[in-house]
Amino acid sequence: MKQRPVRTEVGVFGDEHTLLAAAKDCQHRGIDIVEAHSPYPIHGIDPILGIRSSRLPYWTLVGGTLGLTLSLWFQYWSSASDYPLNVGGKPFNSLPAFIPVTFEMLILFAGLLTVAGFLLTSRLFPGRKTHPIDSRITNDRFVLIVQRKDASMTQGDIQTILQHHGVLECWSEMNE
Amino acid sequence: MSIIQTSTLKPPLILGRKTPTQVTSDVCTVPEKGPGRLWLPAFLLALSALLLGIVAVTYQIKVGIGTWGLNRTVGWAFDITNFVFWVGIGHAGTLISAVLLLLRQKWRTSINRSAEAMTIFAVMCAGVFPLIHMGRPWLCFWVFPYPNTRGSLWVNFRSPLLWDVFAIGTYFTISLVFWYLGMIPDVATLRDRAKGFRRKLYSLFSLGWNGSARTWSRYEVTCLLLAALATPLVVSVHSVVSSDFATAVVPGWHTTLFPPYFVVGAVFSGFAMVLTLMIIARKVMNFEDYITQRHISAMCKVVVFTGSVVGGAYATELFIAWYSGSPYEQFAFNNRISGPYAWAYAIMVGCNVVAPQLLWIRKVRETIALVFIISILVNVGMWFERFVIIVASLHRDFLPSSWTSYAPTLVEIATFVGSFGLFFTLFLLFCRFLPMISMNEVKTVLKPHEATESFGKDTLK
Amino acid sequence: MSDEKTNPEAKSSIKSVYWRSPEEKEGVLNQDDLNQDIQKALNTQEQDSGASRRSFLKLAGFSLAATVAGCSRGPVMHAIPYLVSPEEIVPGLSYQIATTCAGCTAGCAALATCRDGRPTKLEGNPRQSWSGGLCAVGQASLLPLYDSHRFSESMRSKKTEARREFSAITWKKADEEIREQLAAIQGAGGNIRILSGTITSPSTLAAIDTFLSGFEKSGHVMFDPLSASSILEAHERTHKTRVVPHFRFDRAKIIASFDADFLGTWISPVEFSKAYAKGRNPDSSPTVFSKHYHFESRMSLTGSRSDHRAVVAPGELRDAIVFLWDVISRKAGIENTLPITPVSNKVEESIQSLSTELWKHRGQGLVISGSSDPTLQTLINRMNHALGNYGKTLDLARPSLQKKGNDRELTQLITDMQEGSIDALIVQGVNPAFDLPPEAGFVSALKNVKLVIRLSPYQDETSQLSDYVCAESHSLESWNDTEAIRGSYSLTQPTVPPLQSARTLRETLTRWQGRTTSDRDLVREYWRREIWPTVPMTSFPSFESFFQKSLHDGCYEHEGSSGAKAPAWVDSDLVAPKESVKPKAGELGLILYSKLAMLDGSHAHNPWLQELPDPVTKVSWDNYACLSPKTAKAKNLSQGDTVIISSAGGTQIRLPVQLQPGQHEDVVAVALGYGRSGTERFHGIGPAWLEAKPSVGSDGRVGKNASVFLTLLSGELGNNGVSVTLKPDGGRSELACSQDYHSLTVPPHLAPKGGEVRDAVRSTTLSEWKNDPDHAIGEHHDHDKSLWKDDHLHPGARWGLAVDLTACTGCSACVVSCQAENNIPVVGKDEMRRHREMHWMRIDRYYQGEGTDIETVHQPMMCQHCANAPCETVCPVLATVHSKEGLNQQVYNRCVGTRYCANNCPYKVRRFNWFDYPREDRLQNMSLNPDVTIRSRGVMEKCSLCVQRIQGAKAEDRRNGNENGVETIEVACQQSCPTSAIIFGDLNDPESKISRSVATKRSYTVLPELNTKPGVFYLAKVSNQDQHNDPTTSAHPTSG
Amino acid sequence: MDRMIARIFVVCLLLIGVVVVAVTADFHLPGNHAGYAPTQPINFSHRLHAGELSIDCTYCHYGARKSRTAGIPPANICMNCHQDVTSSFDTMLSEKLKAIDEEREATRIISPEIAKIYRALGLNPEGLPDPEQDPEPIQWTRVHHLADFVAFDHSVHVAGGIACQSCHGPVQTMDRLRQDRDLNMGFCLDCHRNTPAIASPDGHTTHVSTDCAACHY
Repeated sequence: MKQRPVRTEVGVFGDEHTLLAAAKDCQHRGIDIVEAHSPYPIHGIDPILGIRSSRLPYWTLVGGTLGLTLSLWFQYWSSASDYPLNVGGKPFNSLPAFIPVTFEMLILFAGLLTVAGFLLTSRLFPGRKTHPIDSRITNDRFVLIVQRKDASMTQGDIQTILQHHGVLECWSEMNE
Repeated sequence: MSIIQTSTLKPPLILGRKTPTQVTSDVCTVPEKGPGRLWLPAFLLALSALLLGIVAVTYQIKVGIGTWGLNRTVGWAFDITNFVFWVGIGHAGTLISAVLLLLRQKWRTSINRSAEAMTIFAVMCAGVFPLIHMGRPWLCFWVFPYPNTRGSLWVNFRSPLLWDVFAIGTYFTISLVFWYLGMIPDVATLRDRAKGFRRKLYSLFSLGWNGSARTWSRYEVTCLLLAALATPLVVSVHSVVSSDFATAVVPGWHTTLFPPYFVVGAVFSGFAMVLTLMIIARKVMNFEDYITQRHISAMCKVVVFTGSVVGGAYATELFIAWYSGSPYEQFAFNNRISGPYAWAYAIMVGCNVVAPQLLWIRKVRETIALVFIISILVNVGMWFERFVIIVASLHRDFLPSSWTSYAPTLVEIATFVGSFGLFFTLFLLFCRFLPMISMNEVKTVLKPHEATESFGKDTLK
Repeated sequence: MSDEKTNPEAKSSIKSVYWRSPEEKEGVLNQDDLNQDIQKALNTQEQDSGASRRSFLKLAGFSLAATVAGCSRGPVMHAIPYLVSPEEIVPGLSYQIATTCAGCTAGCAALATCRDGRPTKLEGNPRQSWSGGLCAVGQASLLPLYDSHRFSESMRSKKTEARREFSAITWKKADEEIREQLAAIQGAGGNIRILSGTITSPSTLAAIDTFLSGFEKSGHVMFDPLSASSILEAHERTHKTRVVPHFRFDRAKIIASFDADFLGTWISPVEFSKAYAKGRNPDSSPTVFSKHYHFESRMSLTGSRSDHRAVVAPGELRDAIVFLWDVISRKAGIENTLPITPVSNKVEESIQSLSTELWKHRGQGLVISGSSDPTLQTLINRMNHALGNYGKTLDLARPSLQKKGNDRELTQLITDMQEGSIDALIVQGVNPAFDLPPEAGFVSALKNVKLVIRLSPYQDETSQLSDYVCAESHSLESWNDTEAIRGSYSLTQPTVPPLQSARTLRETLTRWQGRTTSDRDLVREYWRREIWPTVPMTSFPSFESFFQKSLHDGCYEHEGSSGAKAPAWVDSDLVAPKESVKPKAGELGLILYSKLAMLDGSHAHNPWLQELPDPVTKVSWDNYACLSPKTAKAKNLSQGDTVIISSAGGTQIRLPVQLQPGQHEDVVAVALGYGRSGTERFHGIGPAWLEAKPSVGSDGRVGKNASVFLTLLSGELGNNGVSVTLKPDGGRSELACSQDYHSLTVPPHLAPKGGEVRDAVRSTTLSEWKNDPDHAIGEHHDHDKSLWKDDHLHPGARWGLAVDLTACTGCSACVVSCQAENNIPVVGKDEMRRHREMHWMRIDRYYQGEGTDIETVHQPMMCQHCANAPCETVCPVLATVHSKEGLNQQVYNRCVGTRYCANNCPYKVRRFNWFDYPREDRLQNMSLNPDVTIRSRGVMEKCSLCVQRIQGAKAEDRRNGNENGVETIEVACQQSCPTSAIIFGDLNDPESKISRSVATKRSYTVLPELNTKPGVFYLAKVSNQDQHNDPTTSAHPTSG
Repeated sequence: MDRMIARIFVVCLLLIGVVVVAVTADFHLPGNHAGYAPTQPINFSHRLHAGELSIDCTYCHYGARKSRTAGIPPANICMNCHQDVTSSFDTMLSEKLKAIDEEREATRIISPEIAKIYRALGLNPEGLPDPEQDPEPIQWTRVHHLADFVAFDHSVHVAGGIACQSCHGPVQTMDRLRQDRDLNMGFCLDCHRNTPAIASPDGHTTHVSTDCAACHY
């Protein structure tokens, strides 16, 4: 899906409070907040960016259900159906004894699927290219990326707003 | 777990009025520029211990389990003692990163990374023992249920040892994933500071992390979910480990108390180990500002609390043995206390129940040297707890004709030392090459008001 | 063969061929190389065994030689079939050959189970009326057959200044030289003697007579290191016949034994055990149950089994016998002229009660003694005579011929030798240089004999002093006959072609007479000449059929007493038994005894017997100084401390201390038969590893020779009466004791309030049992409660085992039988000491009581085959599961060796392969049972209830299309048990013997409160005591 | 994104490829010797003897009826026939005809393979003991071999009416003997599980055991 190149404005802040203030201001002024980058999570930015509550718990649920049913079924099938053996006089279907493994598999599947869900939805994978917006994003810089919504606002206007909030640096970028 | 009192006079979590920039440079110094002078000798010491262990294990696998001091009555001793000991050590890491995360204890941030690393290395050390304690370790893959040509002979899902395989496997996997997940942003920090090959390497492992708000948002949810999964997991793992004993018929093993008793004991020993490691690490790595007296005090409180619970468990065990009316049980505990292994029992009670009580005293908590000694004692005591449970129960069971005693051989001692070698080698490598403190998390608690505020808010809830 | 070309046609028909070695891939197997490899393999074997290659090939029949040549898929295996198959042998199919056990002089008939031309197991022959089962020594006597240390052919020695040097010579050469020298002696009218142990073979005795008749002055002297000479002597005095009576323990109601270990080592233990158990059956109606009084100073196996055990001080035994004689003579109205020495109160009480019982049951009592004093034995005879026991419990019409040794003749021989009047001495069987004390002077006297010829399977103390050493064959590779009880014959036939070029005494002597009659013909001719005429005419049509039948059955017994008359009592003067030596103040009385497994030491080369824990002390691989715990405490000694025992004569040996409850305080007891030359071979018998210790002592041998303390006073070989001092030397020598704790009462300071006695062994007295069978053995547990529903049905058989503790004497025959049957390795002293014995079966021995008043129980313990087996649940890989036939199966090839099962076994019967246990002697691999897998290192093993026998019986049924075979299955321990204490069978069959045993009220299971539902049941021990020892008040002799 | 999907696709394809190659190529797990067909010291043809001549298997392998092991026939069994049958029918016939033509006694023509039996037994071409020649056992290369921890009893299976071919494959078609089946535990269990009861010749049924101790002890 090819997108038309869009111009975005990038502002680099020194801490999350100034960024948050700038973002709120921009939102108020009808500027689209495209993305924010930070060295640690900024609390309060989610509604501004319009991030809905995550669906990752569903991945967890699916993983957990899968782990539970698969392991329980497999234990029953292998112990009571496929190759039943008399182990210490216990019944072939020793359900209580199957619980620990079932539980561990539930956790394992749920955990792995959650992380897989996170990596997939966030498109994180080895070899993924990062855009070098600012190499200090992972250190002490907070970057806000905004995009004009209407033509009335110029690049300069946005930068002014950002500067008003104490932006350390700002520039424009063409994004594909 | 209301260990932290609600007080506005709390000192800040991180001392020295650090800025994020300082945090980054402080933490990244070691991976980038190399550690202090003490690192290399420590590493060589650990490595030689590891090599000793490798020699011992190689010899044992080549010649036979007979090179251990076991006999027809005592079929497990050092091997499973070490296994349970190391699994227990591991538990603090998960607890700090998962339970304290769920409880929003912010003080965990500067120690959770190394605690989690400790978990993983401890579980690795632990995992070695069930493997090498097998008579035919080269067939260890038989414990996995895979389709085979033996008419598809599966495994025995009724065996606690098999539960162990799954529990330890899951625990290791989830801990590793959790640890790695927590490290992705910090590896990205290293990546962005590095050049050349190191950059490429860090790029590979940082999975293209760019610190975007959306990612952070999902990341936090993932961490919470994993924490929510890891918490029951950590409880289940040691419960399963305790089932190795609790489901057996051996008097002294056959106890329903074991799961909670083991879990608390694990947390107890784990926190003691974290204390030991942190006290050394803050000194060696110059992290006094990050791992502060407040951290140590908080951990001391956990230790004294869990230590007391463990003491309660010891008492309960004795009571139930008496109350059960089963002569075998009663004998097993009498024998534990005043039989041939009474000395081990004395060490166990002395180190686990008596010694930590000193931590009720603030002065003691604030004397790092004393805390260090107590943490070592607890480690020793917890090792002996497992030794007492395993050997003192096994050596005299039902039929007096089979009663024997046990003494370790050189090979066993070397293997034990080797497990410490493995642990410290890995831990020192971790300290050397990876960010030892979770930068992204510490950066959120730099400001004193934030820390106290959130404490007040969270604990009051 | 070598120029073989591959057949292209054959190749094309193969779809997918793969190869195991590059040579195979090439399509041409270089047969020359292959032959060389096999040749090499055979040569190695040849070196090991000394057998010729051809005989090996013949023997191997269907054997496999594996050549490894850069394998891709494992070694290429070769199969070498017979060229011409013998008719009677089907490869892989076992068959039995009747033979006679040569483990001791008792001469029990035996069956050798063979396969592919080699025996792998010895068992008792049920056809012989008086024997049955086979003792530990008998079971183990299979192993020396495959001993590569045995002599092959002969050796000639050359005397040098310091020692003798031996060089191997062929039989031909040896025969020539010896014949020449013998002819010279013959010509010069020289004096020749044969010195041997008891020979029960009539044909050999005949051959000796023939041989000696060629000489002017000659004689045959027999002596037994475990001498019964005094009994023979006594009967010569009282009945004018030099025999041991046939003791009938089965007919005796009252048994009084004065230090005669008749269930362990005395004369004929298997026979006596069988008879003893037959006379003690609590389930019989009317009750047949003998009462057994035992007087001894140490703790013997027989004493531990007795109903009433009185501990006598050293030297007091004589006084006790005289005292008994006094009481009985008074009852019988005979005037007693012997002075009485007072005995201790306890002994006096016992004697009084015994005399009352003996008098009450006149003609049903049996008084025996192990004393070496003929006058004392004469007194015993007088008592038996006065009580009318002769002809009832002592049979002189068909006496025992199992002991013929004559100590007086031996003394005379040594004197003659010292005087230089003996020109040639042929020594066979016994090892006098070892068996006799230095004071006897045998070794020094031997120097005055011009020609000493030794017939022996091994290099030993005597052969080292001999001019010629000739290899003596093993009983399983030779012909022989035996007359153990007069009129009861058995035959020995080779089960295997001779492995060494060895000969029997009979054949050797015949050769030296210049005759070349084969050994088989010698035996056969003797039977035709001497035995056939005594056989009733109606029984057999011809000698041929008689001999064949006897050979097939292994034994032949004259019906009834066949007219033999018992010699009559000859009155003689009452001679006072000589005063026995009592230890001086501060000294101890030394008692030399023999251990059940080692006997006189002639089995010192047998690792199975070395490793068998002594049934009383539970110690293997050593002899030791047994001290009562009280004495040890007084001397501040603990188990394993070494002491120096020295006699007034300056003889001393250094031995570790063994605490022996129930022994008299003034006694130190030491086992004979140890410290024998040749045991150096066991130096490295165990696994070699970092902390391994050798199985031999500092002098390189197993144990110390205690025969130095034997006395040869007035012509009788005495085993006690020496007063010795005991000096600790501060050293320690860890004993390999398989049991650390010796009581069912747990240590009082560890016990719950009121003390605790574990009820693994249940016992009761006869009167309690008869009065209240419901409660006599304690509470019966209810087995029917379970949380689980029972998924597991046993549609066919459900195998089980019952062990009758009343019958069990603890003799440990089953332990060795199990070892032989199930290929159980020998692990050596160090591993035994570390409690890593591999025996699938053990005999637990518990003491109850205090001081010398000790009650002992023996409990065979093996896998209990629990229906709710704790071991099965915990195995992660399903290596141990339950079979539909109720067996707890251990699948070695699935086991990964977690040892969890062993930990969780409440009976601790699982055995782990801590190492690979190769045999010290590779040739002994031939004794392995091919039906049982050899377990590798790291694998758990345990009693399988001889599942190979069950499967074998089922296979036979299936082949024959019937279902009777499974009913006749006997497991190895059961088969060997002389007292039939072990019963195996189908618990699902209500008519089976085991079901009936289990249904009795004596039946119980061990640890029923665990609800393991064992398939092994025990029948409580019933003893014929006046009152039961209260087990709650008991001592803790040696708590580990 | 597209490239990522492409990559995943390629990886999957590779994996499938490996599996396909492993399955189609003669892939054996360790211990599986199916297809093993070594050369033997004598080119004995089962096709000829068991197939063409229809000699009963247990005539030569008589152990299979009585014993656990079927056994490789001893040479004297061969001699039961090869005393007289010394080479192929055609060769013998033509020699006989030639002898009649030439009016002489027909000479014994011993084929090179059969001569090996004679040599092994130490016989001269006339079938009489040859003093020059020591008997030399024939070293066959073993084709079928179960692990030592498996107790397989031929006699029980033969008595149960199991055809030799069920385990050994179509031996009567093989010139050189080949292990036909993998003979692993699953193979045994297939039969033991699916044959609940076998009717013995005398009418009663025998239960086929799947207990471990039926084979492992």
